[in-house]
Amino acid sequence: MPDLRHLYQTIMLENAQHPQHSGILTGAKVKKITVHNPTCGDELVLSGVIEHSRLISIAQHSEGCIISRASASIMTELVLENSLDQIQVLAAMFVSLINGHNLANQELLQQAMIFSGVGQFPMRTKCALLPWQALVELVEGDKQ
Amino acid sequence: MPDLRHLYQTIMLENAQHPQHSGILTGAKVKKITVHNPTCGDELVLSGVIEHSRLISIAQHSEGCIISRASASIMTELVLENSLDQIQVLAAMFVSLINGHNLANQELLQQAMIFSGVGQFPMRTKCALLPWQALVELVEGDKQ
Amino acid sequence: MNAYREDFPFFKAHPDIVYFDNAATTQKPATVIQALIDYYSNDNASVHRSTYTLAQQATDQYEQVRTKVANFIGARDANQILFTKGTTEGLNWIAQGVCRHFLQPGDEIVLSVMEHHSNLVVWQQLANTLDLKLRYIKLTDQQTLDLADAQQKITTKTKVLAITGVSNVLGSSNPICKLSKLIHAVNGLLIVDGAQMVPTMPVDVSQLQIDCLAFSGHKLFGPTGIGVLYATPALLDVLPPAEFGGEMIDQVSLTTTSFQPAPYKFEAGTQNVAGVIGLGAAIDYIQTIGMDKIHAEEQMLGQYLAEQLSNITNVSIYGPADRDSGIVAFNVDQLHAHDVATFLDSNQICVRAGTHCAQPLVNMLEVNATLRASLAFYNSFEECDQLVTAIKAAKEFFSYA
Amino acid sequence: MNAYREDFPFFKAHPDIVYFDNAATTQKPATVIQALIDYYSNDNASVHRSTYTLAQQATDQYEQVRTKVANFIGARDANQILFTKGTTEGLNWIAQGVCRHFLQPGDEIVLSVMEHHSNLVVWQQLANTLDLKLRYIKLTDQQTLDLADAQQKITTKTKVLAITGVSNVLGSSNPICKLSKLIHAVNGLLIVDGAQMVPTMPVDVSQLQIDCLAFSGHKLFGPTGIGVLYATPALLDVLPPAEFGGEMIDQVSLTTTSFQPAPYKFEAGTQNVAGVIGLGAAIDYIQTIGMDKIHAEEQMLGQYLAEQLSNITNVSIYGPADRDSGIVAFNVDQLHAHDVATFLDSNQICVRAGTHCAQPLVNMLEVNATLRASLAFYNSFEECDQLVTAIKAAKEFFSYA
Ligand SMILES: Cc1ncc(COP(=O)(O)O)c(C=O)c1O
Ligand SMILES: Cc1ncc(COP(=O)(O)O)c(C=O)c1O
Repeated sequence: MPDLRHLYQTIMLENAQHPQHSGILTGAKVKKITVHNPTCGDELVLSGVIEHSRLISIAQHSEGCIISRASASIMTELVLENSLDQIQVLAAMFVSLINGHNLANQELLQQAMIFSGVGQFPMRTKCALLPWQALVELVEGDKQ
Repeated sequence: MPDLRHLYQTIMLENAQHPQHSGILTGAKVKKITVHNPTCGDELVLSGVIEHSRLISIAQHSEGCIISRASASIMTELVLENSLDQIQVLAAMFVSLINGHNLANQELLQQAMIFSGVGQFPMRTKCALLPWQALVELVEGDKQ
Repeated sequence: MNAYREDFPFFKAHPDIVYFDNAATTQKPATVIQALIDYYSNDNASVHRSTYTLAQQATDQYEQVRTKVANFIGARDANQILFTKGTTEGLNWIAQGVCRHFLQPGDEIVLSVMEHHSNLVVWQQLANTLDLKLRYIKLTDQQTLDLADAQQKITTKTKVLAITGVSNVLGSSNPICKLSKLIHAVNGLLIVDGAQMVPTMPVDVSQLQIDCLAFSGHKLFGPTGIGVLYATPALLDVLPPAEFGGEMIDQVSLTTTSFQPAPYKFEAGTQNVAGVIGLGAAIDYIQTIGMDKIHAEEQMLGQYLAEQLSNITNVSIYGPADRDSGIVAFNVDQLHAHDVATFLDSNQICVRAGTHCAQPLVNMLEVNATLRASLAFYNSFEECDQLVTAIKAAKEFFSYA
Repeated sequence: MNAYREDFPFFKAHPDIVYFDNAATTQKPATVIQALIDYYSNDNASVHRSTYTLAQQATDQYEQVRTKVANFIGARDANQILFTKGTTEGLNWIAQGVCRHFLQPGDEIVLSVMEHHSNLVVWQQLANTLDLKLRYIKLTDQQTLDLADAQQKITTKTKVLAITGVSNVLGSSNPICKLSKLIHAVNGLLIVDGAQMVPTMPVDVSQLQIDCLAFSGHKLFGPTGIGVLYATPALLDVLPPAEFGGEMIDQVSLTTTSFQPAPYKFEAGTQNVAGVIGLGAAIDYIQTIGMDKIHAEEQMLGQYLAEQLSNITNVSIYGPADRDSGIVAFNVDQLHAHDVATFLDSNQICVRAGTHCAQPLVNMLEVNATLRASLAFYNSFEECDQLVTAIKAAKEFFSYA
């Protein structure tokens, strides 16, 4: 079994403890997606506002493990103000990262690179991916 | 595997080839029972007339293997003119015989004793028992 | 170390693993594995259908296990034992059969809030389709079944009480004898989910007057893919088969079919013969120990573990204070069950984290998930201590953030 | 002797047995038995539900077999592969699902008269309950499927054609490709009973445009208690699960439930994990030989046996003259199949006698029962000769009366 310190890096623990963009947005323009992980009972509510194909506002409310909470926190910070096209690229890159592939432009993922160790814990990959799954659902309707 | 000559004795083969009491009785007083063996598709029609708790007439029509045909033939000859009480005793004895038990008054079974070898061929016991199963059904309604 | 461990090849292959996931599935003694090898190497032939000697021997072996199972659970007659794929299939068959053939719209079915999804979802689906009413027996403050509530919920409208013998989360056993009296007083059926009960304590269906009992081989130290459904002759006679196919048939024409009597009418198609043989070997094995002994060992282990865990600060334990099995669910405050489970895994300790296929119960405990250590008689006090040490280390590890 | 025989422990245990009952169940190569031993001795853990490493490895092994099965039958996606108890269960699930959710009273289902009870009784029962109409494709004088009759019976009213790929009595294969065009031309579903076809010839569901295919592991040199149901995504998306329980669930409350997507929504409760692993090993084994080779060998053996038997006076052979599998049904005039089978058994030859779970077909052949020798690639010409010699001896023995 790989070293746990490689999985649970300090930035991850910090983000889980002090999540960024925490909460649920309200308002007429807000889109809201709820996803969950049936094996562990975790739930995540992602809310955002999209205007002119750009994510102009986002918040996440995450009840889950360190990995999923940290992933939600880091993701929201990373994707805010991005265009929907950019978001889809990032989401695809993140999935590749978790699946253990080498990434060409890994700097684009910024802090989300700390999840590179999760692939070695296959039972936990769902946790890291859950917020991104919600994000893809959130932006999907608004892309042609 | 035990010797087949012990199973297929000459009397059995003769009875299968030239069955006694062959046919189907007709008439108002006739009771008719049809039984079959689902694994092999065999069918037996037993018809009889019971009066004053006595089997006064019987016939069998058997489509089946040597063992079941011979059993039907020998059974009908044995039980004709017997009282229903006697028939139930004989049926119980025959079941014991097939199950490999030692019988006290085995002479009562007369020729049916040739089925003593069938117990060593468990997959064939149903064949020998089929006519007796029909007989028990036939007499059951008439006994209090 | 526990001497029984020697009997299990899995523990030879993994001498250092602490296997605490026995409520999910148990390990298999060498005799069970050997029975499978022997069956496939020597005896494999078509059961019931063919007439040659080998097939007869396979059929005899198969039917002998039916008798063995009947004796094991105190059934009067081997023909009351049906072989299934597992608890889930058995409960589905009986729920479908009973709801579709005995119940009328408005009839009530009583369950408990601690049911596993296998004894909940099927009733829920049928209740919705057939307009039946589900009522749930609550828990007491001590997280035991609330018998006063049971008395309230079981009324003359109640046709079925379907309840687990032992909760796979709380680890507690339900008072089947008392419940049997309650439900039979209103002429209802008692259906028991024995998935966790049968492997941990002696069960006598005749004495407890259980109408149906379902359990799984793989949780009883036997093979996967085999289970048992026990039912009373009254039910088996009238319930129609759940599946149709070979072997269950009496006669078929292009337009009509008649069926064999139970148990055969329920066993459509070729059965899991090796699974049945392996289940027989599992029952032989546990009977060399004795269910009383197994129950005593597992109770003791469960009690010890619960006490040791409760001595750790900020650990919450679920279920009643008196343990009746080796199942202990718990949580570490502030830590998510999955993170702790990953930490334990890195220490070679296998426990389960999540909702344990009992989402309503876990929600009622007001958590998203719990950890669950489930011990079998082959586990040991030393292993409990290892878990306790590892939990303390986990607290340290994660607080270090 | 056939060199493949070496791979099968059963034949080491019984060097003199002529095993000609492969259509009922096949023997298992050592690699399949070893896969079971390895699984239970090293890898046994809860699949899908637990998060520790061992459970992950068991889950991976289990899911890899799904992919292996998909590749083996030419399915586009592993998620189209559901694990079942066997052919019978697969056909029951699909028949129940399709009839209850797609069909209207008056709709027609076309079967053939050569169907095994597993692909007949369930349709018959549903047709009676739901007021559907069953139509049967006849045989030609050569005892092959009557394609002209098929063209007549398959009309715009036909919603389903459910037919066996290879008859378990006649040994002939049906022209699935042509039938696929016929039924799809009227927008009906093609459901194929692959119990005998998949073990004897290459099958590509995508190329043949089969909508559903069911088969059994135990007839494919794999373990008992495991089978496969393949179906198109269109069907799997809309069909409801046949059973409810653990693992298939997305979310459950006391009153509602949502399900996982296919294949999981159909796999309720703990599955036959060891059975799946063993099935994977069986597919690995037969792929080292190749299905084309297996088909050629079995065709050749069937052809040889049929010719040798037909040279005996007073032996009737059923099925078409060109054999397409190792299955040869026959009778000896004046002798009952069961008596001959007992005689053969005393000569260590295992054949089946009876109606082979195909009573309508056997009645159509105007006999009560037949003998059936069913050969696999591990059988040999010498064994065929042994059977021929024994049949001659049987005639002698019984005529001696
Ligand atoms: C053509 C055919 N269909 C279906 C079945 C049923 O298979 P199983 O008994 O494995 O479910 C069989 C074998 O018995 C068969 O030969
Ligand atoms: C209480 C209870 N009921 C039912 C089941 C379902 O058993 P299986 O998955 O073997 O069908 C389980 C185990 O998962 C259980 O713990």
